[in-house]
Amino acid sequence: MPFLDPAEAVERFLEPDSGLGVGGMQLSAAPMALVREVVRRRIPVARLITSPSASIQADLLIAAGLVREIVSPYVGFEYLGLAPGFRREVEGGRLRVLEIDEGSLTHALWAGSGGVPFVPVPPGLDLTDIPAVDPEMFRRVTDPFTGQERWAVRSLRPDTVFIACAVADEAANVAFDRFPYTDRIMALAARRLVVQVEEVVPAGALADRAPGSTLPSFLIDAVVVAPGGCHPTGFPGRYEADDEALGSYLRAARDPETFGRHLAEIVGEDAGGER
Amino acid sequence: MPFLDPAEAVERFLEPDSGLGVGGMQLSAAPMALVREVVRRRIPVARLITSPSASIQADLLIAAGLVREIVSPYVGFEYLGLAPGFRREVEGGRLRVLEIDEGSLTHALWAGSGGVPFVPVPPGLDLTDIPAVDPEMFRRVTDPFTGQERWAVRSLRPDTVFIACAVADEAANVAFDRFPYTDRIMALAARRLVVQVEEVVPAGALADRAPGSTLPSFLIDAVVVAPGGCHPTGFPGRYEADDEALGSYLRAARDPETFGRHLAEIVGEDAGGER
Amino acid sequence: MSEWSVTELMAAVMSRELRDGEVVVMGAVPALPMAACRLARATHAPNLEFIVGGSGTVSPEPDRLPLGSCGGDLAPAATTLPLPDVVLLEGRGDAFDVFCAGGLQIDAHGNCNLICVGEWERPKLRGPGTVGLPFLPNTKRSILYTQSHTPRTFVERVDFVSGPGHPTGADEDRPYRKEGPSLVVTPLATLDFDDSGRMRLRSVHPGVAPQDVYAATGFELAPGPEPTTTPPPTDEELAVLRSFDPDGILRR
Amino acid sequence: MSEWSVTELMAAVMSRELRDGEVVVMGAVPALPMAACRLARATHAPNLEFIVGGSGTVSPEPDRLPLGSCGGDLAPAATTLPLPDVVLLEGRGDAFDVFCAGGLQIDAHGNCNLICVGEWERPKLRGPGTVGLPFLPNTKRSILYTQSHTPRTFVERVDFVSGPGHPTGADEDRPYRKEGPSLVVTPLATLDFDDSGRMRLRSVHPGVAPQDVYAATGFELAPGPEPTTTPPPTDEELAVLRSFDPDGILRR
Repeated sequence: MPFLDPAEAVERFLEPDSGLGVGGMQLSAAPMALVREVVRRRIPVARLITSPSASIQADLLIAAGLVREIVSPYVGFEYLGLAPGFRREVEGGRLRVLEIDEGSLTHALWAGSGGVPFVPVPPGLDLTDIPAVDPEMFRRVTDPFTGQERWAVRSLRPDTVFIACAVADEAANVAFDRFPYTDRIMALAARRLVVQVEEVVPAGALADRAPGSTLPSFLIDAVVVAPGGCHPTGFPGRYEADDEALGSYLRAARDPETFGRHLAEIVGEDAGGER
Repeated sequence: MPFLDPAEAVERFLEPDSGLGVGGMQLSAAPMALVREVVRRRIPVARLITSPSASIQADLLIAAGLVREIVSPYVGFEYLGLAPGFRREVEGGRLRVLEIDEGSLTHALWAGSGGVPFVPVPPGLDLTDIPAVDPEMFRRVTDPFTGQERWAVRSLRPDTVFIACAVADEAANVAFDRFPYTDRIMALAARRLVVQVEEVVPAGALADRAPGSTLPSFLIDAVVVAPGGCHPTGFPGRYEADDEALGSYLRAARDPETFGRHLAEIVGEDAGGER
Repeated sequence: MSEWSVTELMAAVMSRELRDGEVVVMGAVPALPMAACRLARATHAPNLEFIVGGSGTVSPEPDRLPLGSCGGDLAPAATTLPLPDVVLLEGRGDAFDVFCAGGLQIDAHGNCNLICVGEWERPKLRGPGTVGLPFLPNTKRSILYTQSHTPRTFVERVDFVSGPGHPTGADEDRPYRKEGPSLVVTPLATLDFDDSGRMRLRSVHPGVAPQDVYAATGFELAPGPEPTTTPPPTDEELAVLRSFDPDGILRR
Repeated sequence: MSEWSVTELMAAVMSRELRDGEVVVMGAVPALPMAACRLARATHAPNLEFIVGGSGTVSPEPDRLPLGSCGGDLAPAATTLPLPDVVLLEGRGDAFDVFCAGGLQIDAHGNCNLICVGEWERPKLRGPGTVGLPFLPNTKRSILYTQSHTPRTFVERVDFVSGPGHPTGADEDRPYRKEGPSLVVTPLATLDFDDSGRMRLRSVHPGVAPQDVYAATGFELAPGPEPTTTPPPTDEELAVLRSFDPDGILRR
C-alpha cells in the first residue's frame, strides 16, 4: 500500500535527525505538502540536501529551527529576493552550511545513486573558494591516469527524499511532466523515497511516457496524492507560483515573532484540502 | 546545413585513424547506413567504442579489418550467436581489446560528457579479472574520504559518434522513440556527432517530447536521413531485426573469402535507397 | 500431467525460486528468465518486478516471449528505465534483489566467464564480453542458468572471472559480497552451494540420474543431501507459460 | 528615437555582444539575458541558441518574458535538456559559448560572489549560494550584468570567489582558463577588461558621466581608451524587445 496520507508518509519514512533531500527548483515543484507535515510534527533534520536551487521548501524548515546543517548550492526566492530564514540562521551562526555548487551537487547525487563513492569535479570549481571551506564534501584526489591533483566531491545518499511529480498511476509508478530538474537523480539516490503527486491516472497510463520521465514503483516507498500541494510554489503546466503568498511568507519570516503566527497559518494550509 | 548524405557526413566528420563511437544495443538501432559508408570508404578506425552490447555495427568494421582496438563490453549477436569477425580477429591476435564492463563503460561516457577525468567504479568489478588486464582503462585510486584503494575507470570522449534516432525536426533537433539505451549519453560525450534518423518532422514537432528523449541541434554536427537505415538490425517500434539477413552475414563472415563477396553486397545495400 | 520441454521445466524451477516483491534483472536472450518472472507473477509473486536487459523495460508482458532483450517487442511496459539508470541502480546495490545470468564457463564457486576460453591474451575461444556480470554481487543473490551442462561449461575454475561467484578461501580478503549465487539451473539438474560456497547437486530433472550430472560436470561437486527429483512443471504452470509463449520458444 | 528604459538598453548592449551560432547559458531571473538572446536571434544572430537555467529549455520563445527560470511559462521549447545534462555539458567545456551571470559582488578582475559579504564563517550578509557560477571559466567567455552599480557591489576583491574571473598575477598557477569575462553591463555603463584582466570603462550610457561611474565603483578602473557613449537601443531593437515583453518587465 504505497498510497499514503502526508502524515503517514512522513511518520513512516522520515526518521528524526536523519538526512532529508527535498526536490523542486526555484519557485517550482517544491514538495510542500510533505514539508509542511515535517514542520507540523517538528521533526528535526540532521542534514537538509536540496536541489541546485531551493526556495521555501528549505527556508521554511530552516526558519522553523528544524535544520542542523544544509548541503545546498542556493536557497533564495529568485525574482522575489533572498531567503529570510536561511539568511538569519546562517548570519546568526546557527546553521552549518556545507558549501557546494550546482555541478558538484548533481554529480554527488549521481554518484550516490550508483554506488560510486566520490567524483572528481570538472574544471572551474578549483578556481573558487568553495572547496577549501567545505572539507566535508570536498577533498583532494590524485588522478591515477595523469598523476595530477584535483578536487573530488563525496557522494550523497539522502536517508529520505521528498519530490513532487505530476502523476502516479494506480500501480504507484510516477511521471514527471515537463521538467525533471535534478529531482529524478535525487530520487535515484534516495534510501527512502516519498513522492507527492498532483493526480492519479489508471494503471498502464504511463506506458507511453519516455524512459527518463518516469520512476517505477519499486523505487518508491510512498506516494502522497496532494493536488495543488506544491503551493505556494508552482507546478509547471498546472499552476504558477503564488507570488502573493510567497511575499507574505518573506515579510513574516524576517522577524521570529511574526513568523510564529505565519507558521501556524502555513502548516494549517493542507488541513482538509489534500486527498 | 546539418542535413547531409551518409557519404558527406562520414567524409566530413570521421577522421581516418581516430576514435569512433557507435550506438545501438544488441540487434536494435545500429547506425548501419553510416557504418556501411565507413566500410565503403575503408576508413581505418584507431579505436572503436561501442554501446554495452554491440552486434553487426562493430563486427562488420572489425571483419573488414578496419579496427585497431576496441573498447566494448560485448560484441555478439544475442540469440543468433557469437560475433564471427570479432572472434576471428581477437583469436588471431590482430585486434586489441580494452576489456570493460557495462557499468564502467556507461560511467566513462558519462564522465566524458561532463569534463570528469575518471570515475571510481562501484563494487563488483573489483572481484573480476577485468581491471587487471586493462591498465589503459582502469587504474587504482585512493578514495580521499576513506583512504581506501579502489579501481577507477578513465573517461571516454569519442572523436566521432554515430547513433540512430527515430526522428529529426526540420531544425535538426532529434528525438529517441522508445529506448535511448546508452546512445544518448554517448552522444553527449562526442566531440563530433552524426545522427542517422528514420524520418523528418516539421520544426516544433518535438516540443512535447520529454527532456531526456531529445538532443538539441547545437550538439549535432550532421543529421543523415536514412529510413530503414538500421537494417539488418531493427528499430524499436518501426521494424524488427532481419534475422535472415543477419544469418547470412554470420555464415559469410566465418570465412574471409565468402566474407569478401558478402561485403560487396552489404555495402551496396544503401546505394539508391537513402536520400 | 502434460508433456513439457526441459526449458519449460527450467522456467518453472527458476520461477519457484523467486519471491513476492523482489526485483529481478536479466541480460541478453531473456526468454527463459522472463518466462520465470512472468510465471512467478501469475502464481505466487504478484508484486515481483523484472527489468529486461538493455531495453530497461519494467515487467513488460507482451503477447509472446521475445528472442532479444532490446527490441520493440518489449514495449509497452508500465514504465521503462533508461539503461544508464539501470546501470546506476546495479551499482547502488540495494535496488535489485536477483540477477539472472550465465556464462561460457561456470565454475565450482559460481564464478562466471563470458570473456574467453584459454589465455586472455590469445584465447582459444573469444566470448562476447562481460556486459553487466561484474554487478552480480550487487544484487542480494543471483540465479545462474545455462542450456549447456557439459564439462567444458562447468569447470573447476573459470579461465577468466567476469562475473564473481562465492569467495574461495584464497579470496577471503575480497571486500564486498552479499549472498552470491543461490541456484544453478541446467537442462539436467538444479544445483546450489554449500557453506563454503562450493557447488553441489540439489535435484536431478525427471529421467536424469545423478551419475549423468557428475559426468557432465567438469569438477567434483561438493557432497550434500541426497539429490531429489526436480518436480516437473504443474499443469497450471504450463498453462501460464504457454499463455505468453504461443511460438513455443521454450519448447524448441 | 523612442523612449527606452535602462534595462532595455542593457538588453540591447548584451544582444550586440552575442554572435551568430553561439550557445548561451543563463541562471536565475532570466528576463534580461533571455531578452538579449531573443533580440540577437531576431536581428544579427538567427542561429544563436540559449538555455534557460534549471528548466533546461532550449531557446524558448514564450509570448511574454518570464520572471522565473524554472516555471511552466518557459514551455514549450523546441527541445529541453534535463538539468543534469546541462550540468554535464557545462563541465565538458566545449558545449557552450557564453555564460550570462552576476553576483552580490563583482571585483576588479571579474570574479563574482554569490555566497557572502564579510567572513564566510559568520557573514554580514549571507547570499543565496553559488549555483552554477564555478562553471564560468568553462564557457568561451562570460557576460556579467547587474542592476546594482554601487561601491558595495563593485569591489577590489570579492569576499569569496564563487564565480572565477580573470586570473591575477598571484593566480598564475591556476590550471584552467578560457577567455574569461568579456563584458560587464550595468545601469550606468559597459565595462571590459584590459590585457592584465583588470576591469576598465568602455562606454557610459546616455546621460551618465564617466565620473558617475568612477564614484559608483569601489575600486580604481584600469586606464583605457576614452569611454564612448553607449548607443541607445534602436527603434528596431525596441520593437523586437517589446514584441515579447507586453508586461514591460524590462521597463520596471
